[in-house]
Amino acid sequence: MHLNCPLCGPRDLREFSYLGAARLMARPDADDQAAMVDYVHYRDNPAGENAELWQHDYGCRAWLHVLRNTVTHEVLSVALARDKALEAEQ
Amino acid sequence: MRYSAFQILKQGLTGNKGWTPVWRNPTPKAEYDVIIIGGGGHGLATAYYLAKNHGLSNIAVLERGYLGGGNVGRNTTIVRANYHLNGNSEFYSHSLKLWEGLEQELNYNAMMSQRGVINLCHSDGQFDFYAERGNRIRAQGDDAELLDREGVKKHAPFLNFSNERFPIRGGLLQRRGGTARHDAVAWGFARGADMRGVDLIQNCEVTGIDITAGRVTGVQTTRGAIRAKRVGMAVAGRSSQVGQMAGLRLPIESHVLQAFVTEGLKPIIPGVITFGVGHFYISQSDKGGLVFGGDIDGYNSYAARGNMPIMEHVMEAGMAMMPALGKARVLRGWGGIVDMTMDGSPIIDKTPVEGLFFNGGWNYGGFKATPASGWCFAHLIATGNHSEHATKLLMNRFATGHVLDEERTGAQPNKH
Amino acid sequence: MSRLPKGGLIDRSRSIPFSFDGATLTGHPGDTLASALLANDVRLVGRSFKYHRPRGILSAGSEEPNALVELGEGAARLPNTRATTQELFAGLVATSQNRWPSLKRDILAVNDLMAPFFGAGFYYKTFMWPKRFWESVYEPIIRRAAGLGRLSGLPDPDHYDKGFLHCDLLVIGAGPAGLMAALAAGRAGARVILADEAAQMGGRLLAERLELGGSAGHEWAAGVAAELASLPNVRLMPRTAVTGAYDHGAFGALERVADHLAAARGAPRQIFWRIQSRRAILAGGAIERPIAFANNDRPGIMLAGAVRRYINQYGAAPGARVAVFANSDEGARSVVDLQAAGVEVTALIDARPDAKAPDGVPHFAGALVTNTRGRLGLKSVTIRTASGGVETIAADCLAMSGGWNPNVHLTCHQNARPVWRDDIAAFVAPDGAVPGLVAAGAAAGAFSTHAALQTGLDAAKAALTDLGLKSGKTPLPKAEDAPCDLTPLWHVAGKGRAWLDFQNDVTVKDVKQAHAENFIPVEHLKRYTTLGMATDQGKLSNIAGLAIMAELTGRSIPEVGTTTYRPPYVPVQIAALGAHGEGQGFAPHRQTPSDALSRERGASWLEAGLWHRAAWYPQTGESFWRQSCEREVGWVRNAVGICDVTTLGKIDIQGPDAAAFLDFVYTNTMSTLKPNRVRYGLMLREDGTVMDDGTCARLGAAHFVITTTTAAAGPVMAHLEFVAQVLCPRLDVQMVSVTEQWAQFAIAGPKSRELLNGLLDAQVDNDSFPYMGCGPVSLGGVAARLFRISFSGEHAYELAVPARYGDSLARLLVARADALGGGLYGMEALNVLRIEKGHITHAEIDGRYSAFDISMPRMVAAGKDCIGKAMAARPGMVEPARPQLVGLKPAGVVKHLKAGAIMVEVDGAPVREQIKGHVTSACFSPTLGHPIALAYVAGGVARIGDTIRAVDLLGGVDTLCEIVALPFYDPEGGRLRG
Amino acid sequence: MDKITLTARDAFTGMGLPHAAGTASLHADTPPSLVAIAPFAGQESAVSAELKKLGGGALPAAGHSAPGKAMALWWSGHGQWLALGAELGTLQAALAGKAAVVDQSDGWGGFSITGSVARDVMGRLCPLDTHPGTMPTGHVARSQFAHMMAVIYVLEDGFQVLVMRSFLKTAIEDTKRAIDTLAAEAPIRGR
Ligand SMILES: Cc1cc2nc3c(=O)[nH]c(=O)nc-3n(C[C@H](O)[C@H](O)[C@H](O)COP(=O)(O)OP(=O)(O)OC[C@H]3O[C@@H](n4cnc5c(N)ncnc54)[C@H](O)[C@@H]3O)c2cc1C
Ligand SMILES: NC(=O)c1ccc[n+]([C@@H]2O[C@H](COP(=O)([O-])OP(=O)(O)OC[C@H]3O[C@@H](n4cnc5c(N)ncnc54)[C@H](O)[C@@H]3O)[C@@H](O)[C@H]2O)c1
Ligand SMILES: Cc1cc2nc3c(=O)[nH]c(=O)nc-3n(C[C@H](O)[C@H](O)[C@H](O)COP(=O)(O)O)c2cc1C
Ligand SMILES: [Zn+2]
Repeated sequence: MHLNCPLCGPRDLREFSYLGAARLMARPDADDQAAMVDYVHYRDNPAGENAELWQHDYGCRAWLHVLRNTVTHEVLSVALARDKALEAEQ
Repeated sequence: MRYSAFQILKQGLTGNKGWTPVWRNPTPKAEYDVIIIGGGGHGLATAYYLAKNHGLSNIAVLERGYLGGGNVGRNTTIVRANYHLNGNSEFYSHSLKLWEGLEQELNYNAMMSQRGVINLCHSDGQFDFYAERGNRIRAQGDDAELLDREGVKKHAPFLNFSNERFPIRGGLLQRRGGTARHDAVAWGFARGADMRGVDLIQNCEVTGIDITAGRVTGVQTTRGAIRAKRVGMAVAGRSSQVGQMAGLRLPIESHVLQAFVTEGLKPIIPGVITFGVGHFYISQSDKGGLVFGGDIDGYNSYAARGNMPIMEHVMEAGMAMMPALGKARVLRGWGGIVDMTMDGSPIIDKTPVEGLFFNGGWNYGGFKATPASGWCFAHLIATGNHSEHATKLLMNRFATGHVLDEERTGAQPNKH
Repeated sequence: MSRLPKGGLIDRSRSIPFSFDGATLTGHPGDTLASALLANDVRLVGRSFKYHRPRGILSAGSEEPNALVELGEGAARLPNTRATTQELFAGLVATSQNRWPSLKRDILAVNDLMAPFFGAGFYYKTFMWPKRFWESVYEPIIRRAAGLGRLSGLPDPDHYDKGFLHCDLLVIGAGPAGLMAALAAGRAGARVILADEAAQMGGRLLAERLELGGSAGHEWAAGVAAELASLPNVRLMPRTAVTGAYDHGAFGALERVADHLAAARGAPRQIFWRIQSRRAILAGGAIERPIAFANNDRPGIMLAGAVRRYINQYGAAPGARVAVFANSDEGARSVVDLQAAGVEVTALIDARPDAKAPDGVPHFAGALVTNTRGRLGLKSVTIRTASGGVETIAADCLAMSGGWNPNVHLTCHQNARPVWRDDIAAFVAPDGAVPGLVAAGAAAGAFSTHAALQTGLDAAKAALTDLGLKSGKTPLPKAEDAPCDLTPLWHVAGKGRAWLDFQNDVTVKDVKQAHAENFIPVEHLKRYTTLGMATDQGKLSNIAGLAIMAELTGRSIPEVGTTTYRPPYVPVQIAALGAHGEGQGFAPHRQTPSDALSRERGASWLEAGLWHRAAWYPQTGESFWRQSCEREVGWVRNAVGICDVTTLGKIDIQGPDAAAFLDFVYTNTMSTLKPNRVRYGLMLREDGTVMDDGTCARLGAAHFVITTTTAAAGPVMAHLEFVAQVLCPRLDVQMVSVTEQWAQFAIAGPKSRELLNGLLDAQVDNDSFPYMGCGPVSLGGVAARLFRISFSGEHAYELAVPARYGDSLARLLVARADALGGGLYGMEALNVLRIEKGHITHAEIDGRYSAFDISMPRMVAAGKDCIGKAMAARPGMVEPARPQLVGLKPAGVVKHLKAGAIMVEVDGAPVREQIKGHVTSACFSPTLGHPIALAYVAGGVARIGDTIRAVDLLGGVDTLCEIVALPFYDPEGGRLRG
Repeated sequence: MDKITLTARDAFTGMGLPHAAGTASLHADTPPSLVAIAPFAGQESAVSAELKKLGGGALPAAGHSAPGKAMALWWSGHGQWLALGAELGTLQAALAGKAAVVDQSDGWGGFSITGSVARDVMGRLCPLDTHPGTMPTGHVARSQFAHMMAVIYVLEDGFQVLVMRSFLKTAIEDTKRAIDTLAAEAPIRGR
């Protein structure tokens, strides 16, 4: 498996580590206990396109937002998670 | 047909022409009292115990592929009852007891082989942790022994005891643990259920769950709609997909777990050996293949196949622990889709939809649970109450904070 | 001797000795073990798995199911080696396997007589009574009978390696299709890898008498290989099997670097390559299929293509009188080759009624082989002629061909199924099933040599276009273009057992029984009968098995479908896949700055987070670790001790928002920390559980250095990067790991300041460095950092210098400490010191406990959010019955206290329902003179003063304890501040 | 107080360098000084300007390096660079408030693998495609090397590899093994 790191270019799976669904970017308001339970524990877990978070930990150490098909493993896009997070704020 | 040595003799002498179908191929009826979605180990065991323990007979098991083709048919077959936490301990303890009588119960040789499971440890910290676990296992009434280095050496002399990267400090041994023949477990429960009138329907994928006024009324399938009073889900790696049909969102990620088997070899490995630091476990099948595996690949997947880095890691761990493995050739590697929960423990519970029950979240360890899972799920479906052996495997534990985190790694499945 | 007088690609000028089952034989360079055995008239080479039937060589490739031997002796013994792919070398020692006492006389051959009772799945139906007999009687017998070769049980003495390769185009297989593809791509300048599992490039061209462009096929192949070898952009990889097709163009491949040599001389025997390709072509050819008829498994019955390969490539005749049985022109082709080699052909039995007869051979069109004779080797075959007559034909070899199966394996590694083609009665590779991989040549069902060349070229051109390269002119050589004329024939009906899976002993009858028992889905058929589960993975048997199930169920073969193809394409030694995992290689070692010093001091070692740390330093007269440990504890409590704490993670955090960032990741508030001060900090996971603890030092307004525990250094860094980049992208903060930059030493004990002041360029005192103070210092002109923090509970410091000075500083510190009546201490002493002081480590914060549980609820600051705060407030995380961390000391008779013991009430029973907690850490406190422990006890803080039992069921120790408040030692903390 | 001196210990002490076999050689090659520069938000051009004043280049793009009179600059990761050969204090003064400037001179140890098979040696230890078409001289990559985090710089005739100091012993052992292995393979491969 290969991910195309926006900074480093295409790299082997062994350079990356996986965190989980990209919704972990959207941390809810701490006072909303129910939303927080959902944020920490519940997942869409789709069979198909999945937005997810990886870190290029042996590489540039950037956190990455990856769109990947969980059935075929096809990678549709890779972006810096930081950029996505800033985008989402707007 | 009852199986026995006599039966084999009789058939053998008459040209083996008299064998009869091990189960029927029924056409789905319009309605059942209970539908179980998923013809894996747990679904089949549930159907069996619904019929056997609760006297229900109008039951169907719907399986999208072939019976036993999911994780029950592709796991490394380790059976043990060495859990830590209230909730898991008593459940797996019950399961091991059921395993011990399974062949006689099913009149099918599932080859449950209690040749022991040993977990190796490599540091004082790990040793202390195993001591705690061992004490808790003993307090549950199951067997556990904490071996020191010398004890491990006696048990498995071919391990690497010189120039080890992670010196073996000791090991937690459960002699009643072992392995079973995975396919036979599925087939044995299937045959037992079929003999009690359960309809086992293959190539029948559930594509929708019918709900009226908060109550389940039936399912949509690739073989048409089927009505049901109660529906139980036991679809392991597909839990989120089937759950979604009923509007459930689950604390589950589906991951791929690989396993490997070598070419057949004369006996070399006693029981099951696990190498904690390397996330490696191995046993030898009755056919002679070394069956082994390691960690999940670590990313969400429904592909049932993995990639090289984890495969290599497993092999390197094998070489670290048992350098004699080097001359064995890997014959085949495969993957299964495992239903990883956020705390690594399973769920057997009701759902917000009345009449719809959930069984899943078995992670990489639900084979050993098969009999108890069926037993407890059947109890829940039949009576509406949790079995005494499974009172804590609840869906809402993430909201209440009563999580069952055996591996202590938190809500990130690839760390379990 | 069956060595033909001439011909073949072997080097007849040299003879090399080898042995089989103790007999010394000779062969030639260029031979495989199989061809050499045949040339020496050895027919019987193995025994089957279940019935122990005598078996001979069936094929000439890696699909061989029968000719599996143990190669070599002692620790180097390699079981299950295919004689058909093992190249001969001088001194090769091969031994037959799965037989006892000898290959000719194998006691377990009685199984064959019992065959009626050993049908498919018989073991599921018996061996159940009496219950205990399974482990004690039945299973050991089954296990001993099962299995093929033997592992030595000794560490593999050979070397193996792994590596990475990258290319534009990977061509798998170097027959005409692969050679053509590689040539076109190589000439176009693409980075090409051409891999073939055989020793020599050429594929079937080496085995057939074909002409390409006017020269012999093998010469054409050699010419192309030579041109490819001359191109700098092409890597030729003979002896390299591509084993698996993984995601995004990754392939696994096993190169057998030195398996063909008597001695590897420091080279690896094998290398497992991970090949990253942009495009790939599978030109893996096709595998010939046997025909199932009664007793089709006798030694001497061989695939026709293999017979031709033995004759044409190796100059070895598999028999003196050969009969041929086929359902296509492969029969006639074989006859011609045999005759050309001067081998007598006793009959051509062609299943096709309209088959044309070649010259000079008894020809039976529309005939079938119905049985064979010869226990340890074929003697004759019985046929049923087109008219129904029965004839017996003398033959010591039967060349059979049931057609060819395109080698689709790799194209199906990503869950796809092959596609059936009626015209060739075979499955071919599905399109696009592995992105970037296409099949060409026989692998794609293009069976003529011309078609192989053409499809190879076309595939290369398409790949070049994808790669953005121009293909030049690569003309095709002229080659045969015979159509595929085949009448499907899977099995010959009749009495007797007809083998499908030779190794696993699966016969047509077993398929019928599976059908009768309703194990009809292919995957059930496979699992119930074990068809296709042997070492050839069904390469020879699967399709026939499906065909028979299709007949029985009245469905077509594609409706029955295939089982799943899985890597590896050929079995691969664990030693190659796991190369360098053995010995010390499994994970890197990390060395501390005091490593050399600690070695000189005879340290005993332990490992944490890959670091090797000194556990204790024995001195003369000490025979037991506790003696050393207690002495070291005493040094710290009474004088001064030195300990290398470099392994703690250190992260430099800077930026205008650094303080705000730390407030969010720590439970407590760091923004209020004053410069030159240190604060203890607790981090939670988002699920409310304690992740790690450490210190946070403020070096400047916008500059902090935090520490983590040794094991958590990596995870904490990743977590902080996550928070900074993903959760708080607006915070202006930067962090750099400085764990390795600074060598850091604890200087602990009442004489610590005295020691320090003997070293520092400027003196320190309680004002310049109060407890929890920090700041820059200088020693010998080297800029250093000093932190007044204490894990031991004594007046203590941690001193950090750039790592290059670590060794020097360690020596200096130790020399001074020695002089002050102290010295080096290791992890064991550190552990005792911290338990006495009630400090936690990952034994306590093991990933299940909250700040509440570790009795630090006040560490979670009110009035601000932080990671984990919300989840830590869930009811289950704060209920009073949760375990809380307390101290234990023995009440009454002083007994052992053991970590891992469970807590039980004085009048309770050690049963699960009554467990109140457990001991996390325990030690004998030399300072207090009795055992102490840290433990989690339900509602523990409210129970200080109660008695309770610590029960170690495993060790049989039951200790009455008093629950005490923490710390055990110096609760007022006077010694810290002193 | 008596006068003390701290002596620097060579990170490669006892590791048997340089090492050569076949056509590859390995020698210690730690840059004289190594300073991490991590610019604060929006400060990258300001940092570049300051660096130029000090005789360096502008911060190079990902994967690149910038040679300079007084220092070389290597990109070294997400938002981070390494200055080689620069004086820590000078950088800290010049970049105060603009970037985190952190001494790493002792954090990483460097070594070089050179010779005609240097690329093959890398191929045994590192998943990078080091073909000059992808990684020309002067290129910098962060990657895995013998299971460790590494900074890899492409030399004219080989590669300079930095790994964290505590890992050096294993890194050198593994690299030597790869070099020796390739040398032993050469006669078999007819080289
Ligand atoms: C490689 C591997 C190794 C393992 N090793 C061990 C081990 O050593 N010990 C251990 O205890 N556990 C192990 N496990 C875990 C264990 O196999 C599983 O937890 C367990 O088998 C899951 O329960 P099951 O048998 O019911 O699941 P499955 O067998 O997966 O059954 C689920 C069934 O549901 C069907 N299904 C899914 N969706 C639908 C639908 N929409 N309609 C109809 N049917 C549907 C599937 O086809 C499948 O047959 C391992 C798992 C794997 C993959
Ligand atoms: N007459 C027929 O019915 C018939 C049928 C099939 C093939 N053939 C003949 O066979 C030839 C086909 O040419 P081709 O180039 O397609 O195939 P080929 O059989 O000549 O070459 C295939 C090569 O691929 C190699 N290989 C297979 N799998 C591999 C793997 N996983 N890794 C590495 N190497 C692997 C084999 O060792 C072999 O050398 C033609 O000459 C054709 O006439 C004829
Ligand atoms: C315990 C166990 C033993 C196995 N032994 C063999 C074996 O001897 N030969 C074989 O080909 N496959 C063996 N397999 C693997 C199966 O063939 C198959 O790959 C696995 O059940 C997954 O199914 P799939 O590959 O069809 O997806 C074994 C599997 C398990 C779980
Ligand atoms: Zn990157």
